[in-house]
Amino acid sequence: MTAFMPLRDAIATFVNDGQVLALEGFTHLIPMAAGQEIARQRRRGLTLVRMTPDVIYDQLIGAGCATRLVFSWGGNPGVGSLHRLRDAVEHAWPQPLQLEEYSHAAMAAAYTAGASGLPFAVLRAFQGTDLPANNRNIRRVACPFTGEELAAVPALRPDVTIIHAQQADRVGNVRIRGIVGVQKEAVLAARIAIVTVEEIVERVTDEMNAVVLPSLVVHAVCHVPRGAYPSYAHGWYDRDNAFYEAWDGIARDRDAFARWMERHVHATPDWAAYLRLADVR
Amino acid sequence: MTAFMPLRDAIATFVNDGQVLALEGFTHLIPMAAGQEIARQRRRGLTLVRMTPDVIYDQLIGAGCATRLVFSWGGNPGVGSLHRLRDAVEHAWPQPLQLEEYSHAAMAAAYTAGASGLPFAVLRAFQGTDLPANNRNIRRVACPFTGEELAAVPALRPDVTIIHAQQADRVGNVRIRGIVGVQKEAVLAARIAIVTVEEIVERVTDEMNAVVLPSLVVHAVCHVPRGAYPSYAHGWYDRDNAFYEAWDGIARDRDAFARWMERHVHATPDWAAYLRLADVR
Amino acid sequence: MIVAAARALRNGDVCFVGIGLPSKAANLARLTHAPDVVLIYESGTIGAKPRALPLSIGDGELAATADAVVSIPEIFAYWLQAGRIDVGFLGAAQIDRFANLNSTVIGDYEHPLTRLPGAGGAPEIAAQAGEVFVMLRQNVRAFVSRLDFITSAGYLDGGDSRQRLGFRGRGPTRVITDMGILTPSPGDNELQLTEMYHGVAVADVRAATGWPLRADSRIRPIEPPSPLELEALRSLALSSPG
Amino acid sequence: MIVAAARALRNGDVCFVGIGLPSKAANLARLTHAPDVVLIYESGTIGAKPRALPLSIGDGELAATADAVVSIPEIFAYWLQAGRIDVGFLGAAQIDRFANLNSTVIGDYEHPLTRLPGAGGAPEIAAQAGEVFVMLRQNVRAFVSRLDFITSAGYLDGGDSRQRLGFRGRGPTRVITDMGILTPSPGDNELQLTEMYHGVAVADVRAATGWPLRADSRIRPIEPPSPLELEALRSLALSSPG
Repeated sequence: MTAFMPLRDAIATFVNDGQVLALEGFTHLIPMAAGQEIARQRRRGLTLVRMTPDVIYDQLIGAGCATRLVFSWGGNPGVGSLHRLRDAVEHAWPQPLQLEEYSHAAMAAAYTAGASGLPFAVLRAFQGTDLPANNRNIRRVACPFTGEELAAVPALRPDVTIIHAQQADRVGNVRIRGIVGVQKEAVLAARIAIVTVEEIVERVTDEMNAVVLPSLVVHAVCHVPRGAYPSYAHGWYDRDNAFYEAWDGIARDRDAFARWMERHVHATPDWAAYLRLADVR
Repeated sequence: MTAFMPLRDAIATFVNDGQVLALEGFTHLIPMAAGQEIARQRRRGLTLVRMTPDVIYDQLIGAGCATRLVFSWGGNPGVGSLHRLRDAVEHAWPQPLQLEEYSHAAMAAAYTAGASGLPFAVLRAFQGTDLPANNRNIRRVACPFTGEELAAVPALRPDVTIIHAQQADRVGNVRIRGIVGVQKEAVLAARIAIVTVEEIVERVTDEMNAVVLPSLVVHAVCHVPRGAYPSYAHGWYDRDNAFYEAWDGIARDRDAFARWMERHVHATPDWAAYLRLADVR
Repeated sequence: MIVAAARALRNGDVCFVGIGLPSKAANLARLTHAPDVVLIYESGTIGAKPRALPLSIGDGELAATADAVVSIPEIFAYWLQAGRIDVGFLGAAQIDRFANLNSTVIGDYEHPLTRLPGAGGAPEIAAQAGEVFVMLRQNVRAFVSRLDFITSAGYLDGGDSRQRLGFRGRGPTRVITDMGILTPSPGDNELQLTEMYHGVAVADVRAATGWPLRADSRIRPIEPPSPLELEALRSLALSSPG
Repeated sequence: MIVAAARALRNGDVCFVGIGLPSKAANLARLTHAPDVVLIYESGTIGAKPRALPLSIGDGELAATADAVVSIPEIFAYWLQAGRIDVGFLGAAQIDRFANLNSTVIGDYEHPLTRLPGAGGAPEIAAQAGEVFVMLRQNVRAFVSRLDFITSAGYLDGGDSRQRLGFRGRGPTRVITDMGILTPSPGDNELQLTEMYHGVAVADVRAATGWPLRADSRIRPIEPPSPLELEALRSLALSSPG
């Protein structure tokens, strides 16, 4: 059920203009290579879904791939603003970006509802805040037993979810180690799941109760070493904090950003070439 | 936060007449020793909650400890009926037993809601069945986005949940290996959690992403080797299928059952003595 | 009966399997014509490949050979409810002409003659699996004209009454018994006899059914087990304790 | 500021910690007077005991030293929403006199002057943690008389307006700044200055506040960091990269 293919082919096959796309990974295991490949292939009109849009979505937004963002926290963690995101929201550059804004708790619940085949999620959230007034997808539902009013949000159901993991096996079972974030739910909520991995091994079932995504729900596996750089892969490599700081300078200026994208993304054929150019080892 | 104590003391301290009690473990890791100790201490008026009441609840019901049962499947797995449960329902012996009956999916969702601090759970369930007509805690709720009607059940919130696990460490962190069932949710849904374990070790954190219940949510740990017998503990010992078959003969007859309970439970001081008497090694 | 059920599985089907006959049938399929069938047990084992037949639904062998072991809430929410199951197997104490099933109670719910184990995973398997195979020995106590309790929905009152409730799954597409196979009639969805084992007569099957059973005008014979199937069955049985 | 926040933690408190100042304060507490404080990061690490200060909320050091690593849905549903958190730390871009917080937008939501990162976990931390410690540098851009956007609820319009919404948590019990500590006044819950660092005058604090700030008639001085606290701070900083 799982196809093994180069990342370029997986994006070309499964990611189309106008789709709803989720790239997840909470600080850890961010699928940077996949995000960059989407920019390289110049997709347009995407709805980007992600709890914490960071550098990966800053690139896609700045490159004009996205018209809508579904999110709960959009910053450069530990550094500051995402300048491309801000430029899109504050000045509609390079094009307007519609926001659908939640909290972490609500995004997590919405992915869980999507993974569960339910139309909506119930949670205690948003009391006393201005978020519901600015997002008509935040509604209320009454408990049929106590009458208590709770928040309701629609299930997230991306067309495609992309994550990065340490290992897949030859059948397509995928193994995640360390901080797992919302990846399992994001994969199970999607119509199509693509997983980039550090390594392809014979079997990933050695330890029970690890987070394993059965190959059943994995449509494509792409072998992309260092595919989460500058984020990290537990047991493989550390986070490159310097890159996150450097990004602040790159993304702050439209021209500097455009030059960086041209040189690092469009002038490179793939992720391996980008890593060589950026001298990442 | 976790107290370490003999099982006898844990039951004496935390389990009181009239409480709502959940003993969970899906075929695997059934907390048999704890159930038997509750019978030994002759608790009364309990509401017993469990997806699959099997031999463990057959004993408690036959011994007159329970007045209410919340469940989804009550049989002797692979053997047949639970005769004490049937005798209570069909002939009110030794006393009437009120039933609150769900399906597995609904019980799992109700524990999840309890663990999440929500008053109810939403799921697709019970369409076209006679269960809602016989359980007024099965209601309906409409999706505020699509209008679709779904099932709603109230959260399960036991006073005490008891489970069995392979290991706890000296801090009280608990480790479960193999089939995990609904134990995590049952523990997190309860006011008090008691865990009997095969072994107490220095630290249980060696592998990340295993199912670990932090000591924060574990009120008491009791060292009870073979505490899940005749159910099994993955990596420790196998299921004793012969016992489940033998139970059919014991429980079928009220007198045989009473004699068995007297000899094996009330005439033994604790689980270790029971295991010696039953020649379990 | 086991062989007939095994044959009904397609290679690659994702099956939600209960213990007993369904587990035997699904594993037989896996060892013969459908090596890529994916077995999901409600205990939370996904892709289990047991070498011996498990005796309980939470057997350690299932966990040890699975691709993933997940919690019970996940199995029911993320897998069954989310529509990832192609085929669900169900048994029951009673079945009616529209393949509704009773595994809850014989007699009145409040004052039962016989209290049965109850629903377990059945109501949601019946509703949400892509299709359902029912396995049940055929006799007048089990094949009744009216159920005392509907635990799991088949075609309800027949016709489009199932469809109107908006179920995800198609419902029971075959009822496999020890006499033959019954399938819903096109149109009203009443069960009719469509296949029979060698040596069984339509009159025998009707005598074992508590309502006037329809029989297809062209009942197909069920081939006896092949040597390969018999050998696979034996190997599963031999390696199992008890 | 970090030291003052650390001191406010009781040994054994279960803290929901964000990166930056809160993480520093909570780890300082853990290394000094509150060794049994339990740190929960929203990335899913429960009981993390980092040897160096993590730079991101999903730092590998947190996973490696945690008692358990769980998913994000679990952290928010099973831990925060279920009421297992004693103290939540929050920062923000703006705060008002009733300790409501804005981390979403400066200006109009549709046409913002400055788009801030947004809510993250804050709205539910503010609602559901047993109590909330706010950490924020004090100046007139941050301490404003009216928020452009309420991201996280403090005492709303003051008085019992928070209580009437049925929140689980008590709300912000202290606002720790680089000048002192503000706490809600009994009764109307408007923030008042109750503690100050040495060398700070009430007039300084008022000048850094965008509304007429109440000051307690008996403002307590905040003791300077002890040698033990300074050493622990240094050891955390030294062992951290960057």
